[in-house]
Amino acid sequence: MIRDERIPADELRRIDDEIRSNWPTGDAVDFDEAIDYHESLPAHKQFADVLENADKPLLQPRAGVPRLDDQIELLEYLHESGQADLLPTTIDSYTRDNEYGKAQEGLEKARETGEDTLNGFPAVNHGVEDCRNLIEAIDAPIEVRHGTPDARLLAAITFAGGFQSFEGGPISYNIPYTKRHGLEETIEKWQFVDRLAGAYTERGVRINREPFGPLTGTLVPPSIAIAIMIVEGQLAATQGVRSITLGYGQVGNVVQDVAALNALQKLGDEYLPDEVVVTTVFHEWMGGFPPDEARANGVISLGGMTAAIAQPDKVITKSPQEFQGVPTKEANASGLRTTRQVIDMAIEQEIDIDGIAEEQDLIERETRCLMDTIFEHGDGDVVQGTIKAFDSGALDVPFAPSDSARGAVLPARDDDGRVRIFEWADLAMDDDIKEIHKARLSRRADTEGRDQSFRMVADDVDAISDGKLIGRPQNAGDV
Amino acid sequence: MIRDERIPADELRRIDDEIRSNWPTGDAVDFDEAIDYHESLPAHKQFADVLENADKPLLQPRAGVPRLDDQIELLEYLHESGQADLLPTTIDSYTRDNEYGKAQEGLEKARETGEDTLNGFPAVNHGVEDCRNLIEAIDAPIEVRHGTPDARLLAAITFAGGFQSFEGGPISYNIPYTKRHGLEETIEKWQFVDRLAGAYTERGVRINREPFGPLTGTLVPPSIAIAIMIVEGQLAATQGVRSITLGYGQVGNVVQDVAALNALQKLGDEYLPDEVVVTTVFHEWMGGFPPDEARANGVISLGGMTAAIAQPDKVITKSPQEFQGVPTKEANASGLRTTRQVIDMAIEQEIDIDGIAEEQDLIERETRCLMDTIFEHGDGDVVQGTIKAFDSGALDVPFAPSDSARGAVLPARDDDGRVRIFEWADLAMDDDIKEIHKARLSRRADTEGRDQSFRMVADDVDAISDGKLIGRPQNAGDV
Amino acid sequence: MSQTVVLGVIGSDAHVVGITILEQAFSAAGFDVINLGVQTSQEEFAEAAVAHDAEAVLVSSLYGHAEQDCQGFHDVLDAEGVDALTYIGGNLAVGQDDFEQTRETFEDLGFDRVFNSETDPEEAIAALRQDLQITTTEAERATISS
Amino acid sequence: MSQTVVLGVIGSDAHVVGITILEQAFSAAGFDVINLGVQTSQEEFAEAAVAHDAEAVLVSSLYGHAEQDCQGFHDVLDAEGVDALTYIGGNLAVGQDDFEQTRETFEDLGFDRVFNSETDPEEAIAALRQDLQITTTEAERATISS
Repeated sequence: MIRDERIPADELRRIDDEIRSNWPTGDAVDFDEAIDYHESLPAHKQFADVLENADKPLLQPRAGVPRLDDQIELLEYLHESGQADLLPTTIDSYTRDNEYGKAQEGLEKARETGEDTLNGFPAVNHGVEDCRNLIEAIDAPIEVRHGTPDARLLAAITFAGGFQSFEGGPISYNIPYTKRHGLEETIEKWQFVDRLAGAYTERGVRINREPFGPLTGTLVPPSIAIAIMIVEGQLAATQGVRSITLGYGQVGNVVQDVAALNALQKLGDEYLPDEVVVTTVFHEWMGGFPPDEARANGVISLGGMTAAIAQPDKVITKSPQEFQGVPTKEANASGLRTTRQVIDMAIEQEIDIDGIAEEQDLIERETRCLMDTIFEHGDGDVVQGTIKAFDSGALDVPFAPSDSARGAVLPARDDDGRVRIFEWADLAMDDDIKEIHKARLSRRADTEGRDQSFRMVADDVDAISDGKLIGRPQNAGDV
Repeated sequence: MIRDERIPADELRRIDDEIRSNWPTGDAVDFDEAIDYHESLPAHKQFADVLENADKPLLQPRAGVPRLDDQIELLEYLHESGQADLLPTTIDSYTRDNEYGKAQEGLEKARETGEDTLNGFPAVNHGVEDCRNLIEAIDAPIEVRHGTPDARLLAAITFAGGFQSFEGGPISYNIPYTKRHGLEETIEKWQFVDRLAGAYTERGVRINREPFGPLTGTLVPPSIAIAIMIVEGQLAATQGVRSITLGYGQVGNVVQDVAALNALQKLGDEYLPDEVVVTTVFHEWMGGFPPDEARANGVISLGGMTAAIAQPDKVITKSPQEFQGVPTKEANASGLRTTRQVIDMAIEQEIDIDGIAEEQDLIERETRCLMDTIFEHGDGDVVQGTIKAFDSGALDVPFAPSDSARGAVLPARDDDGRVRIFEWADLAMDDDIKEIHKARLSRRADTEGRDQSFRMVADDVDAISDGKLIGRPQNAGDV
Repeated sequence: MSQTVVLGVIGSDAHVVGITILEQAFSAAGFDVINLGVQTSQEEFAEAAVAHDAEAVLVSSLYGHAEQDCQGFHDVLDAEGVDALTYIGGNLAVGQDDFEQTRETFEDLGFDRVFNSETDPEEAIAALRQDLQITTTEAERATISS
Repeated sequence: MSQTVVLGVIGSDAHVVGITILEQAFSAAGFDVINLGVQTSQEEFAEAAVAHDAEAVLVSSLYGHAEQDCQGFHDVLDAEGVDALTYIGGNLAVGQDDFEQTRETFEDLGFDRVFNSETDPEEAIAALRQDLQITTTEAERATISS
């Protein structure tokens, strides 16, 4: 039975040997040599140090193209023209499905035709040396971003390739991303990833790990996201990770977003072991964007404003072309600069908004309910607790495509635009908290002159892309 | 000696006849017929009613081109693609200088070549009928915006032409715009404009008047702007104007901007007669813009956010192309939609920021000092008081090019980014208020490790276009 | 006894929000909803319809490839002996300028009703009630007891 | 006795911020500043220099037409009998890529010193002190007493 226990060293080696044999580039990984390589990198490429010592929120975009030289050019552009502080390398879909053969075909075709035949950088196929060529070419720290349920080989190669930050986790890269991967399976795979990061950490090379906070990106109630962040942080810490960046996706209500980021940092510090340095990352709105760059810039700016107030350690930016999918590099850089301008104009201002402490208190109480139920479900073991709590529905994520989560919980905005829970299903939550949500949603229903119903949920899902925060009924809307 | 007294009816007629003889199009003005015309306009083109009854801030861009059909096309575009609620017609520079002959040449050349040979719409040359053609073509209220010291003929023709809102005033269209027009002269000219608006008002056609709040657009301390708005409001009210929109230009500190807009509304209601409906207009940042559309969108969005919190009646938007001058219609519409998105996402949120009441209180106390000194200088007459207070320096506007103001007052941002007064010169202000400003600026000086000096002023003037709010010294700046 | 509907997103489409809301709406209206979730194959729809003796199969598609994904769908249903109403809704064609044409395309493929992405769940429920000849009263009773 | 400088924006340029800050800086440094403001003609500069027996004439231009506005400026000064240092600063050319070339242009027009828009007021003050052979001590005394 899988439990929250550190993988023994010999088991680590055994799995490492096994997964590295899955693709020829695995051969080139040499742990000791990789440690030396990381030590040779200059201070401004040491991801965890740069992130943890920054005096204002660092900005990071999303970006990945198949060919090495194109990826270098893209990241250089985002660093120089976009003034990104941290850079990403987003991995292609075939690699996420462990289809290295198909990724190879795509990469070769990209090299032949010069076209982007993959939707990201196939780091496994590029192998250790080309990863290092990327690391060396770019004058800033780079994180691996993907969405891979089984990211073991990707981790082995990118860690040896000089990357010092790795997004994802067994819940956050499972529940929102795939339909049929079991939680037990992804937890096992990610224990290896974390254990490998822990092995580097033990040798003085702190690999930063970043659970994916936005989850399904669609009106996720803060406490659900935070509980899952804490669980993934705990799992990583058990395996020896010491630099953990907990994530949270903007819901668009400034008070709730600031409260959530505060709660995320506080509960992260509280629940994770003292030896872990906990930082936070704020994702600009991950839901549907307006099909209009001008309006999209408004959405992005509200994210920048929230970041200026909450001051997370990192912000993942969006581009004005979010609606249409992968942005041009110019649009990507534009999203970075819009965000930077708003943050830099607002961050020195004292903006203390009433009600943040109360909202934070509510989020913390909710999160503790969820953490308690996980603890109880697992009889003290967070791995078993997580699996069983998802199974019973005591832990759930709204709009989860995965069979591993019920997806029965439904959120809706209250009259102030804060995300509340409309349908609790079997989510473990104290009754008094449920009453608070119910009362807040009831106030909205009164304002709108309609019953609380799934119509609110549906309206809220589309609201921001339609130009509003709250999905009010049409007839009560515009003049 | 000119005083704050209503122009008698016969004198009104005499001046009206005289100024209408200055250019052939003046002939077509028939007051009684114009009243009928205004009454025939549908409710959604009645400017004052639309503005005063809106349930959220209405958006209005700037826009003016020489030819009628082009102006119609431009305003239609801004109304439809930009979703502007209120529309402008910006007048060309020759008309502002009363050079109707040169304006005529420009207009004829524009008609021949199809090029924009004037920087605005020469409404005097177009005359009553073409103004009405514009009013009829556009399905929204339209305001005349200009910058004309002697706008008497422009007012006579545009009022008869169906415009129901007219920007400007004797101080706000003098001090920031021209060097050598005396205040006494512009007050006399604007008394006629207001008296004419009052004559329409008396007959049931409320012409909305809007003093130009941003003044020099460069770090104007809120109390100075508000005092001048109140004076211009009083002068207009004396002449019979009953719908007055007081203006204020964003300084970029959210707390100070919200406090200033609150104070503007409160003091406007208090100082102006009960029969006047006082509304407020918020101008997005009027200082230097970043030479980068992405960053400009950030500046615009901070304005939108401020408007969502303060909820003025109207917002004058900027475009992302502000740096380069007159924007394309697409960029103009884009600034409108970015602003709309931010306002609509934030306006339903309860965002009560600490310290607004305190800042508002300070602004009100400062404004009362200035109003008191005007009253004293004029022995109870606001016209004489204004002229004499500007003359003595007791009333002053920073960075005023006009010889009518000392321009000796100098502002600088404090450590929170609020605009304070660094150099008081002879401005009439209580000592305890001066001490507050001094202490706030001293805190900034401490933070920056430098003395309070005009260097701060110079650095602050460029800060927003350089990507920050506060002009910190370079060496203490970025990492 | 309440009526059963099978619901799912066809093909490799992973858009989950729409069917989540449909599931809620049909459940609240008194139907038994079998939600197959995203990325559901033609065979899975057919098997579920048989296993649960479904009155209706509701297919959702939002990523623009519905026409390909539904080719031969009704043959598969027939082969499994499914005798149920079939509805489809969503963004059924990339750049669907003319919805009437899209409707015809999918009616030709064998669907009983075709909805665009703007359709309220209530509209689909009303249609299904009509097609299944459920009286509003019965349905309302179901809603109240749910 | 303190030295007098005449300051103004030449031509039809209305940029007031720069000279406002220069006025402050030169006053604080102990100079008597005659600020002619914006939109100042060549003749107005010359007249003011004569009337106030100025040691220096400081010309500002920010709208890119400085070269036109300054054609014949030194002839006007000579005609009025002005014997003063002349400095010019600001955005002196539209798209000034090569400032050295701009400097040469304006030195050829007769200016003693040419500054770009990035120049700190302190730099201009230091230059003027040097050109007028004012010792720093004297100037500092002036600053303290101001």
